[in-house]
Amino acid sequence: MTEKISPQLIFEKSGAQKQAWLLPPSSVPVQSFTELTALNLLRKEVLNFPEVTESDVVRHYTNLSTRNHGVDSGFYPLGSCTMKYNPKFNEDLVKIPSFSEIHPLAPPEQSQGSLRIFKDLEQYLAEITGMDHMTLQPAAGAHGELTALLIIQAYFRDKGETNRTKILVPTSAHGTNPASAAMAGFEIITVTCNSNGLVDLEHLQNLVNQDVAALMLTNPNTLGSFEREITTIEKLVHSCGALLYYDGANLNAIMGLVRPGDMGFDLVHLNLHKTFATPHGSGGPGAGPVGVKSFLNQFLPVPVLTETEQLLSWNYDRPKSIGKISGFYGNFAVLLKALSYIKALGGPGLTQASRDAILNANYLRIRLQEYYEIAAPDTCMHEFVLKAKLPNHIRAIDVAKRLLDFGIHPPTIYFPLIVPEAMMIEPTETENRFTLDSFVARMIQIYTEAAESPEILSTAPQNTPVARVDETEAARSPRLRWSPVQD
Amino acid sequence: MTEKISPQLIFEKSGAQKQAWLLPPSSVPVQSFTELTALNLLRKEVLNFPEVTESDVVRHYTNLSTRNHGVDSGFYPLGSCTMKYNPKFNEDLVKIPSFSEIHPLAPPEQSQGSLRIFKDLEQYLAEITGMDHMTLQPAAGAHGELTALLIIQAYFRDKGETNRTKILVPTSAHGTNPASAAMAGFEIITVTCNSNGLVDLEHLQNLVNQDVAALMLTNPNTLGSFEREITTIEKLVHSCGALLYYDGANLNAIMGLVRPGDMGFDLVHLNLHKTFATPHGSGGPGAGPVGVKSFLNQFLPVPVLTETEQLLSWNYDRPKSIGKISGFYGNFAVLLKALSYIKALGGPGLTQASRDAILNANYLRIRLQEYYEIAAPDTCMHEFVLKAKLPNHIRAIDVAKRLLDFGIHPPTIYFPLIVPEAMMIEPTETENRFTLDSFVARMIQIYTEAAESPEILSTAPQNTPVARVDETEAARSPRLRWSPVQD
Amino acid sequence: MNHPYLALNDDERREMLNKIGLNQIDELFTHIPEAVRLQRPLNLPESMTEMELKNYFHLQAGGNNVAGLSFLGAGAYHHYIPAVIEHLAGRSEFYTAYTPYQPELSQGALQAIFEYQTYISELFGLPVANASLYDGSTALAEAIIIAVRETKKQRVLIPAALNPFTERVIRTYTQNLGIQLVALPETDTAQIDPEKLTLELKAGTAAAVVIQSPNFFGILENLPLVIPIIKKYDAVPICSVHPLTLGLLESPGRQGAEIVVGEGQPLGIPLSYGGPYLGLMAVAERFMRKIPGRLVGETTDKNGKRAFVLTLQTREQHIRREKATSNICSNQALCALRAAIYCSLMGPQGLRDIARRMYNNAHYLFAKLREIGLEPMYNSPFFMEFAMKTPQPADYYLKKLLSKGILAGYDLSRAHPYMQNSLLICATEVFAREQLDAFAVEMRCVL
Amino acid sequence: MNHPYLALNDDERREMLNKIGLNQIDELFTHIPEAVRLQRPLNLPESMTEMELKNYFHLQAGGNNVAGLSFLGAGAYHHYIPAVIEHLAGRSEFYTAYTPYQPELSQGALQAIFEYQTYISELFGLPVANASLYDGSTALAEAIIIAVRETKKQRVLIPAALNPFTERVIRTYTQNLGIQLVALPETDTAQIDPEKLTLELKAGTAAAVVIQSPNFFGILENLPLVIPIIKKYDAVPICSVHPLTLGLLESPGRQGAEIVVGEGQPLGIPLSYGGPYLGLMAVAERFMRKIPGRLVGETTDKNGKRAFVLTLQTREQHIRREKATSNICSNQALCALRAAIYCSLMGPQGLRDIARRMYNNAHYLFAKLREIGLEPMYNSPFFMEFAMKTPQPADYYLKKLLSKGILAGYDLSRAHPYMQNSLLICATEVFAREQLDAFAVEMRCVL
Ligand SMILES: Cc1ncc(COP(=O)(O)O)c(C=O)c1O
Ligand SMILES: Cc1ncc(COP(=O)(O)O)c(C=O)c1O
Repeated sequence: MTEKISPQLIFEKSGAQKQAWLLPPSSVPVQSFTELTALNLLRKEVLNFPEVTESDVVRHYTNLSTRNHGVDSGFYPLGSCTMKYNPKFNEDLVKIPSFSEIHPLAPPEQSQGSLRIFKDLEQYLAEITGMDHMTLQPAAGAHGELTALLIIQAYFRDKGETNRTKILVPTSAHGTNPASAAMAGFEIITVTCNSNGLVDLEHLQNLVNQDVAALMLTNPNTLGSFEREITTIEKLVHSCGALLYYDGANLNAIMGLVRPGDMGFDLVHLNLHKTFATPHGSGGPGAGPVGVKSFLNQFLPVPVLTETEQLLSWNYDRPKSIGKISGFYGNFAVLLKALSYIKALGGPGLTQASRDAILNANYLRIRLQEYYEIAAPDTCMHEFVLKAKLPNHIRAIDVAKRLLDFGIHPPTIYFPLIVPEAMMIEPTETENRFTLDSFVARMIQIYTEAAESPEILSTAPQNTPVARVDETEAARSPRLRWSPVQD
Repeated sequence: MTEKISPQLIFEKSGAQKQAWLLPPSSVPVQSFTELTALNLLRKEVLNFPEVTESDVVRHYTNLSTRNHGVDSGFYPLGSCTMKYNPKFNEDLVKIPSFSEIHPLAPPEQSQGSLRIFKDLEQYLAEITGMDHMTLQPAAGAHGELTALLIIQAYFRDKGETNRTKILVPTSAHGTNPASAAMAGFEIITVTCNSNGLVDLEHLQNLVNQDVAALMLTNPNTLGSFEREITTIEKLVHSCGALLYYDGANLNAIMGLVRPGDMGFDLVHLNLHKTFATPHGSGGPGAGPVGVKSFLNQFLPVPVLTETEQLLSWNYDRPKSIGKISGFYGNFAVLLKALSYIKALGGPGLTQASRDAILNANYLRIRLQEYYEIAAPDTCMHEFVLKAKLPNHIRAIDVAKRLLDFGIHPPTIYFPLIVPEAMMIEPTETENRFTLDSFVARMIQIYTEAAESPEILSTAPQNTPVARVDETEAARSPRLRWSPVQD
Repeated sequence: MNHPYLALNDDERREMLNKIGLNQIDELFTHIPEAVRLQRPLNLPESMTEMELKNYFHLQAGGNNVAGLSFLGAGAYHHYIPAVIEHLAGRSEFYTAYTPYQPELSQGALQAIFEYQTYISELFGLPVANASLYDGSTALAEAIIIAVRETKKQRVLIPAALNPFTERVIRTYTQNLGIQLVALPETDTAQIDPEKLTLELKAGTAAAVVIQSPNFFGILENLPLVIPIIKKYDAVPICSVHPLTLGLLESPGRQGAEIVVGEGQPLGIPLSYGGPYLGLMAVAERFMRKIPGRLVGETTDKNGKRAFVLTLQTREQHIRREKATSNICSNQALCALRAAIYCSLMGPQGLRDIARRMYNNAHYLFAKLREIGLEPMYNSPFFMEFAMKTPQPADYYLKKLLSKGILAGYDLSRAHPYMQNSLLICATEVFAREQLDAFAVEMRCVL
Repeated sequence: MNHPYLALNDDERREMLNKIGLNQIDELFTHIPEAVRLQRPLNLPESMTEMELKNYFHLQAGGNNVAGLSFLGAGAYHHYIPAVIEHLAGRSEFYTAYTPYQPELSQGALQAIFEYQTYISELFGLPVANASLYDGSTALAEAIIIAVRETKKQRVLIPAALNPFTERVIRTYTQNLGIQLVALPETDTAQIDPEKLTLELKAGTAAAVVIQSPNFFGILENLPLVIPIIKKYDAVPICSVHPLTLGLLESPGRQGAEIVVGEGQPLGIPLSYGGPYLGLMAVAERFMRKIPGRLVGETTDKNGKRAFVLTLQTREQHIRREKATSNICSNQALCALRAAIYCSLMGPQGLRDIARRMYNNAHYLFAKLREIGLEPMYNSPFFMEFAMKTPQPADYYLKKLLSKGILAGYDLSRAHPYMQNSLLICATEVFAREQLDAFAVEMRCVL
């Protein structure tokens, strides 16, 4: 509530010989460590872990939590992140012991419950995206991208088209796109965009050729614009034999309205931790399922599900598969939450969610455009970007920091890279009009402050546990762990 | 974290036709309400409840929680309240479905698990208090007192001593003592105390006679002092045929050191929500078991447990019982937590808890006595009282409000009533030395501020969600519920 | 000794003793007379670690057997508890706090209770609701005491169909206060008979009349008929209700009741074998300073900002001692918080839907059971609970159905020994049609 | 449409549209080409209310059957999870937050991750730990990529006894990067043979050597012997470990490993059928700017107060795009928080106790199983997991024991088809002696 503790580390609260947890006594006779000693494998110094009580641990992390802002704390219109409400039922769901305590290598007869979750979710996501097959194995969006790009590699290798070494990525794309393509062994070719972040068709036309394996497209793009020329693009890409990849992290804009599969995309990844309401957990875990059209099915990661005589099981016998992308089958508990979310809303509910996400974004866009320049002034989908260039050299960073003072998490700033002083605003469908109106009021207030009392903005935030943080210092002399004071 | 919301009520966040929860559809044919209509029983106006979404509810109460301070938030040395750490395991324990979903009237064959909890806890509490029999039915300390006092009534009625209409209560006693005695139909006679809050023996001697039913004693008393003359008192009371009652809310001071039963007490109540680490829940639920010596057994509330052929069951056939004191058997979930706590610590652990509680209190007492006058300057038990009379008219209330600024919940103030500007400090055994030392430092700082900058104290708190609250206004024109604005 | 729940270790203990000039902890106990000191260790089982406790208590929990389908009510009810409640009431700022005596650091709990008071006031149709009492039964006892104190009369009429557990509690509470509880005669309808009521009231000596509706047999009392009679004779009409029926039924306050109480367990509180539950109470304006327990009021802080605070404390024991309106101190605040969250989640529509569903389910089941040949004990209007006559003693059917995972209801002979062949059956909103049908089918098999 | 998860109702939608000058929501979709618009409703099951979801998923959960006693490991482990972890990681400020890009409003998560980095750095004996990777397998893949980039060599030696799931993952990750994974030959001891290792290293073309210890068969590699050989030939020693063994074992960093990775699931993370888990990684100073994923650094705010912030972000994809050290963006932050809380609860003593208990339990069970006639596959030192030869195919025993509620281990033929009669058995700290004895007894019955 108030700032109760100075930010002491748990290591600095240590008192010798305390224990927050005890192992029960055991009547197993003590076994000899001679082997370990002989091999010189035993730890020589005591671990420098803190020694504290249960209450110390509880207070420490409780207090840390009060120095953090989540969706449950307030508005969080972070663009490209889809900070929608995370239903509480789903948090309980994954704690049902038969779900939380089941070992991934338990025999299939013992894990039909889990396998059914996979099966259903695959089917529903395929329907939502218009794809034929899904893998739920990737642990996050970028991981899904990598999976998809490895599938593309495998596909062309299988076809003998080893010349296809290039991936086209629009400048407005998320950083994971080029990074994933690089990890999959591709060369990245950048496609320029117009001011709406839409693909420069002419440029694209010049780039597509026999070296190109795929175009990675985010649609709606990171400026919130829908790629109107998607049919033209689709033809362009496919006509040269390349594949079309859909970055579906932002699927929240289109559920029930339009499907990547119907637009001609061959592969898609989704961020369940965005569109499907699983919590972000301060940066993960997420889940990044990948959907493909039939002709790519054989390349999906192993294992895939097979169903025989009422028994679901994992099938590893897939010679053309790219292999495994995770240690087991993916972030099961996250998948379970997403499935529950889909079942809670049903088809009409998901469609309504997207419609509301679009309405909320356009509502904010239009209400703010009197004060702020909108990067792509057309109708937007679930998010939009404004240029936070204000009088007196007030910049996006200042606006963001000032919003913190109002308990509002600022929008994404300085992304996409193609917009100067970008502020990317995504309200989501789980915010009501009252919240949107308050946000507009704050943004107008900031606009006024920029002209009249810019020092309020340049010295913001004032109401947060710490003031503006020195990132340069952090990078110049990195301190990446606590060390005991030596003296 | 920061103060995000103005204190809007959930009613003020209502938007028509929203729902945070939906009932599933049903295929049960709709039944007619004609009966209800005919009898004119149907509600005429729509309930003025808010219409909000799940997210609205979650944010609302999450934000309210950040405007509250609990033991998990920081130091909470509230005297007479034993704000010790509440183990997290116990919170999970009561959610085991077989415990949380069992109906109180389920047949005994279906509820042996619950019955065993009662049985074990009764036995352990009897051992800890030195009593012969326990009832776990009372829901709180005051409820336990009432139960005990009704037992005293029943006992004397049974003996035909209907003249015993008076209960002796020392001036230092908790307000529930006289109030409970009144609810049990007794007349209250006040026993004066010396400056240590100890019973004035001479006065007591003058008061004990054939009209007296019992003396209610808190030992250690609310000044934290142990009644040294307990043996004398016991003789005095018993010699006139009256009973000796022990207010065991503060049992935390004496576990394993001394037992009410051994001191000659005939009845005792306990506050499990203090000594036995069950959470206070912002003011309840608690549990206030009562222990009695054998000769009072037959008066205990119904039902009592009986065990036959491996089957535990409730026995209502107790003609001399005072009857029922709760709708069912007591606050089962609270009892379960207390049992778990006892099992976690065992005998030596409970004893150590009391020893540490005493050490912590005396440590604070001695460290503070240079600056503050201690009401009872002798060795204290688990708590002590100081007089917060400081220069420049700074009073206990100011000290308390200033502590809020440091994220410390202030001690109990203005209780016991016999000490002017009382501040009753009870650190408990779950606070470590670092916390105690920080508290001492803050109290010394306040002492200095009182002399040097008293306005800091008189205008405190500054760091809390609201400033000093106007209690007079609240009482003068009570607004006890929200009302829709009429215009 | 080191233990996860204890803050100090031996070194610290020693250092702290030194710092305050002592050598041994025992020096702190010298003022406890040797004669009464415990000279042996407590005789308790060995301490258990968390892992052991978990095993132990799961084993114990196995001794309970929660029926898959339960039609048991009789004062505690199976209702659905939305997931949100535990998430919010489980926030440690709420559950590890004490009574909000320091308002500046307790606005969260205070505001939540203020909202709770509003909900109960709204639901019951009376202006003043308190911050909670122990449970529905003690709430009724306290209500009776208010009425007796206010009217300075000692006679209180209670209905024959009062919940028998509640009746035992109010008898316990009132036994030494000179209060005379007079049971109204039983009737064929299991309802209060207005004529017999009038007879009892005529003398003008009654302080209050208690009405429970739905009553113990699930039957609705005719409040519009009965309350005016009570008022006519200057007695206080006290109503005891099941809060969720009020999604559909008119609030007793609007029908003239001056004190309304109820068991709040249905409002998002788990059954937990009988507790903790929640005593609901709302009163008419004239009883505002007579109401027991805590009250939260709205006020301002010294900057004029809205704030909440415990108020009218001069009614309470810590100030008024033996002259307090009640001895209650700790109440059931966390349960009240749950109830507030429950009401927030439900809204007017949710409460209405649940009430209708209960009514529907119960009446559907009632019809089904009649179809298979069971006869009702009474022919009066009921809400979600009803009593049926059984050919054999009820216990026989209970046992038979339990073996199928169905807890068929409450054997009325447990409360009223002469009601040997009678089963009290409750159908709340939790049932789907198939489950009601299944009950009827299984019942037919054993008839 | 009204739904508890949707914020708007029809009125609001209409008003908002009006406010922004529109009549119909469809006007907002006109820029979506008609040709690609979905012209039918999504073909999904009907929406379910929370009550229905609860019933539905409990039913589904019933399709899983968690064995009462499970000796299954092979990469995911049964460990006790203290109650505190869920209470704290379940605080919504943590779990509903995004990546802490705005440090002023995210100090809680940032500090917790900083502490997590400290724990992993300390445990692994290397100065720089990142904020987490997806799981232990992808962490190893990333480690290999670091080493290859740093050394500019392409050959990476991997042990024969590497976890086969992990091996598949690193093969997938490296398949298009020109990296050559060379499996070291199998040996009778299931350990890396120093001579064969030397042979493979001699040419000096190896970028790195991977060591897993305990390896897939539970066997400890001789790090003090092997690591110096690797270093001698300028390859990067990469170790993959089970973090809880390090309560007892020397940290690989202190033994010379330059990159240490591991599966963090044992640190307070539920098994959850395979995820989410936690990829642990720590590296030597020289790899600080090569490490993938996020890093939290300590710094100050503009008033000089201690603060934490994401740092060295120029390694990351959102800034460096295709030149980033990795594509990872979202990681497993909440799992890292759990691990930090786990380490805080355990302290040095707790970790040591657990490691010893695992060692003790496994060696005791091993001896018991030998007594009843089972033979080990290898005679090398192991920690808490070991492989036994079975007279019949392992599957036979697995099935038999499952019917007694015992999951006897991992049938090695699932990973290595030629290991038909071999069972991999794991005994962590969760077992009491009686349970180990019970396993041996039941096993004897079916031998
Ligand atoms: C458009 C887009 N693509 C990809 C990603 C990467 O997803 P993840 O962070 O789950 O790896 C994101 C996440 O921010 C995104 O917004
Ligand atoms: C000494 C003493 N007696 C009795 C009580 C009353 O207990 P409860 O609040 O549980 O009714 C208290 C609680 O504050 C107390 O401290």
